[in-house]
Amino acid sequence: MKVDVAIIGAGPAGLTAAVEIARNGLSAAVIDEYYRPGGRLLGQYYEDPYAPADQRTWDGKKEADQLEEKARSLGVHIFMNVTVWAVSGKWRVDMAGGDLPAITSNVLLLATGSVEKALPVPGWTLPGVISVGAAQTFTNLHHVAVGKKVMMAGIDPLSLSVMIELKNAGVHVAGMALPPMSSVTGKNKTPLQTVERLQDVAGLAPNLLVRKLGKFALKRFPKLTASGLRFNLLKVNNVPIHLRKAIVKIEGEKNVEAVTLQSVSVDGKPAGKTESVEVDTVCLSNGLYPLIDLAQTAGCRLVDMPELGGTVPLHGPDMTTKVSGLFVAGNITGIEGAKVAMAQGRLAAASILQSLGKQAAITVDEAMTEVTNAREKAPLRFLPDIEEGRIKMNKIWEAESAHG
Amino acid sequence: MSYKVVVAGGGLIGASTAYYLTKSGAEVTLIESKDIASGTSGACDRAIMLQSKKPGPTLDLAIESIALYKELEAELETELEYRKSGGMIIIETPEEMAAMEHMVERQQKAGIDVKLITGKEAQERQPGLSKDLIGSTWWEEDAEVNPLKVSFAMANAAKSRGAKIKLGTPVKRLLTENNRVIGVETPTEKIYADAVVVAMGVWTPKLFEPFGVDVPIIPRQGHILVSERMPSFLHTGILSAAYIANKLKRNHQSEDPDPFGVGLAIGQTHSGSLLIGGSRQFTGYNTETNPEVIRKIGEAAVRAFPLLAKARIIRAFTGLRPYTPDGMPILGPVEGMDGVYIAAGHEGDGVALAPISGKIMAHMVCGENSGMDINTFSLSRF
Amino acid sequence: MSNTLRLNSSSNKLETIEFYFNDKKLNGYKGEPIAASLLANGIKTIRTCEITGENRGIFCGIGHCYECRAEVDGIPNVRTCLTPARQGAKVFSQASGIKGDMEDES
Amino acid sequence: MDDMIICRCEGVYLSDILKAIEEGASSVPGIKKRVRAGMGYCQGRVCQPVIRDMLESKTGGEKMPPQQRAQTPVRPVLLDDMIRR
Repeated sequence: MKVDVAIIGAGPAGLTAAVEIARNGLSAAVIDEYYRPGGRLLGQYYEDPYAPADQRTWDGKKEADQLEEKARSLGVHIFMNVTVWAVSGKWRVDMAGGDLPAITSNVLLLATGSVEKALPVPGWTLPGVISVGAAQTFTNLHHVAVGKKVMMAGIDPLSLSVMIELKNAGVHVAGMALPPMSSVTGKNKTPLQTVERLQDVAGLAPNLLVRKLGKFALKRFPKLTASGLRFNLLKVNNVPIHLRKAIVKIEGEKNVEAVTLQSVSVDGKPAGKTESVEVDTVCLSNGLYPLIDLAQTAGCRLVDMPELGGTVPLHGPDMTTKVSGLFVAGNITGIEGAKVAMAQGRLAAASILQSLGKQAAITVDEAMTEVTNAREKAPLRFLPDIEEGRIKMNKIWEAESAHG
Repeated sequence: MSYKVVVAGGGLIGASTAYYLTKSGAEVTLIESKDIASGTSGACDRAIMLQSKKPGPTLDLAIESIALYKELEAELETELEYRKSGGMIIIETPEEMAAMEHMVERQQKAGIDVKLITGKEAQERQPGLSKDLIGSTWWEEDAEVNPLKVSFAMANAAKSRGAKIKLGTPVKRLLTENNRVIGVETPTEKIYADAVVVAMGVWTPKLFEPFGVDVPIIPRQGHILVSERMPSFLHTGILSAAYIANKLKRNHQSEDPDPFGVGLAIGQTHSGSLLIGGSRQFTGYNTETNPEVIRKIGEAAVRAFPLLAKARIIRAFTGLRPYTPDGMPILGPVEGMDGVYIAAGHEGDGVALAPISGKIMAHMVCGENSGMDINTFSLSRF
Repeated sequence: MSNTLRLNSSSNKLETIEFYFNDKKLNGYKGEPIAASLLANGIKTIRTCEITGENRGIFCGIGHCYECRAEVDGIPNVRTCLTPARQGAKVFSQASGIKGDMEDES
Repeated sequence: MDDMIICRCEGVYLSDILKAIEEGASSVPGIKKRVRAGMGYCQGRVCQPVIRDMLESKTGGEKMPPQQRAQTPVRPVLLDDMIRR
């Protein structure tokens, strides 16, 4: 099969780009390993009080279904349960698991999203220990409880919102604790740093936290920091948030049976006693990082950029790369929410259309403004310094462009 | 005062040279731009297949080397996964049969007891082989070893015998004084030595370029596919006749009908993964894997072992084999430059020849008699 | 359906299928990944680690970690978090083994 | 902290990795070649960021320690699928 644009990743960025490309008269194929389109949209379900009245409930699955329907009605080829194992030439996309061995295209758009960062702790290979993303997917998409009694480790915007989702779905969450404080694997996870980060996030985009953590959070967090975290325990939706206890061990023979929590000082040193809490499930949260493998094999230079969540392909503010015919969009460019990814998908489509000399319904500049707007209105911010990261990337991009 | 030697290059050959130098009592500094086995030695297979090797100096070296391998696990007190596995060269076409008959006849004359066996005998010896094979060779003396383990064990043994190992330290240039090499320069320091051994594989020529010395080593890229872990089923090392044909091609300047030089070389690691090679291609210093080459190697593997169609390839890599025009390594001093030695250019024989190469270099540098005629391997032959 | 960990009834309109896990007959919803059906049946251990021998189950849930592998309809090491079961599918914790096959061939 | 698995695919423990760093490994591939971390099915997708953090905190350089280069095939693929034309 030959298409104008091959898109890898059927998440918010990839699907939105496909719709935009097909709507402007070019052919597109979207390929994804998952069994249904939507990517991280599929697990999302939350309320956003700052959104327009008719958009306050964000039902990611519904959004995904609508995008899929739109794409299909525009003739976009969607390949699900298909793994891309190679991209080469300009372009051949080698696929496994489906009927076709490969497709070729003039343009390649990588919207491969992100992977969860592991949070190793003794016992974390036991069945019953899952990532926070898995918890979200099983709860909101599959409607299967991840366990009967759940402890969450890692206190951050994503784990907090998933905790609420678990509660809303009727799952018993026994509590949330800090991740382990090991010197080799537990960087920047002390109680103080955790609270500071939450405060950053709350200050920048308070919507979710105001609602979810209650007014308590915004008002008290600064004081908590100032007073050296004398308040060790918050309760959100009746779930204890242990700001001064870190998970140090997951126990069990064949499955998770309990977790060991260790009291820690504000700077993360063990202080005081340990306790064992019986649970059958542990949810680990440590953030996301961009999945860049295909970009690297396609010849794209990579840049380490912690502000964007890890290593990202060098790209311009319009989603182009230095490799001709290669574009990127979504979390592969830095960790942000679904609405930003969708705006980036539309922007990538506009840039692709422009590169192919096609008139687009939206100009590249307009699409860039939409990305900025989506970022400003994001209900949930994963990385505190995302804007700084974007600026840094643009500077590197400009410097590289100046050199030709 | 003991003899000071710098070894440049931390691959199999450099690590082995450093190890044997410490055994000879030299004061050794091993300098490596990245890490032990980070280049060719970390991107090769485990075969020590000698049955097809043309009788002559390289084969003689290899046989000496195998004798060293047999003692090395005990000597280094490390598991190297050395095993006398025997080896087969599988034959798919009548043309290949003719070539292999010729090869076997030649080897037998030289006293190497390689046999031709039928396709059915090959299947009995190695279950899973395709029924379509028309025959195979078999030699029980072929062996295998884990080149990563050998590299690290040699480097560690050298270190525990007092060698200094500087990783992440590129050798920028050779320091000379009146046509004599007196040491090397790194980004941070000058290291003076009585002798320098350059064991930088495909990167060796670059160090000699400034002196107008042409070292005819050319990188020849080889792909290797790695399968998921499987139960141990491969009892022996296996090459295809096509692999041998491609290996023997000395055509780095001519057009080739099979530009990828694909032939099968398959072995199983202790972990259970299959290492499936290979290709031979002149692509400069490029080490990217190519999906088309990967596919062709996959085809060769499934042709030989139809049931591998159900196995997964979990990764692939390429290594840059240090090719020389006559297929023999360069071991020895450099004419017109005192104090410097080359130990490089082993192409696919580095694994087999690592111990003996290191030992020879140590003897040479320390002025000991290795009892071998090694002039054959000197740079001046080109 | 006898599944104990199903969260709500909204999925009841979905079609039910039967499949086998290590020869045990189980129910699942048509179109959902095998890992979800297994978890709904209270099954957390999908395989044992070939190196450590320890139990392993769902970890990332979206195909990155390869922990939820199982043999599905004769293909070993399929990611169950991505793969819906067919009616009557046969899922096994461990591959029945390429070794056995190889020996049958000889 | 108790020892624990870091590379889930290959069963590589924290202590193995610390030993490899001790021995001179300063990059993700250096760890991988010494103790097999990142050699399994997920190709380091789970453990690589952890190992990189460990290397950074142990070696403390200005630059992030090198990670492994992604190579084709980027995912495990059945030979049957790979050789289809």
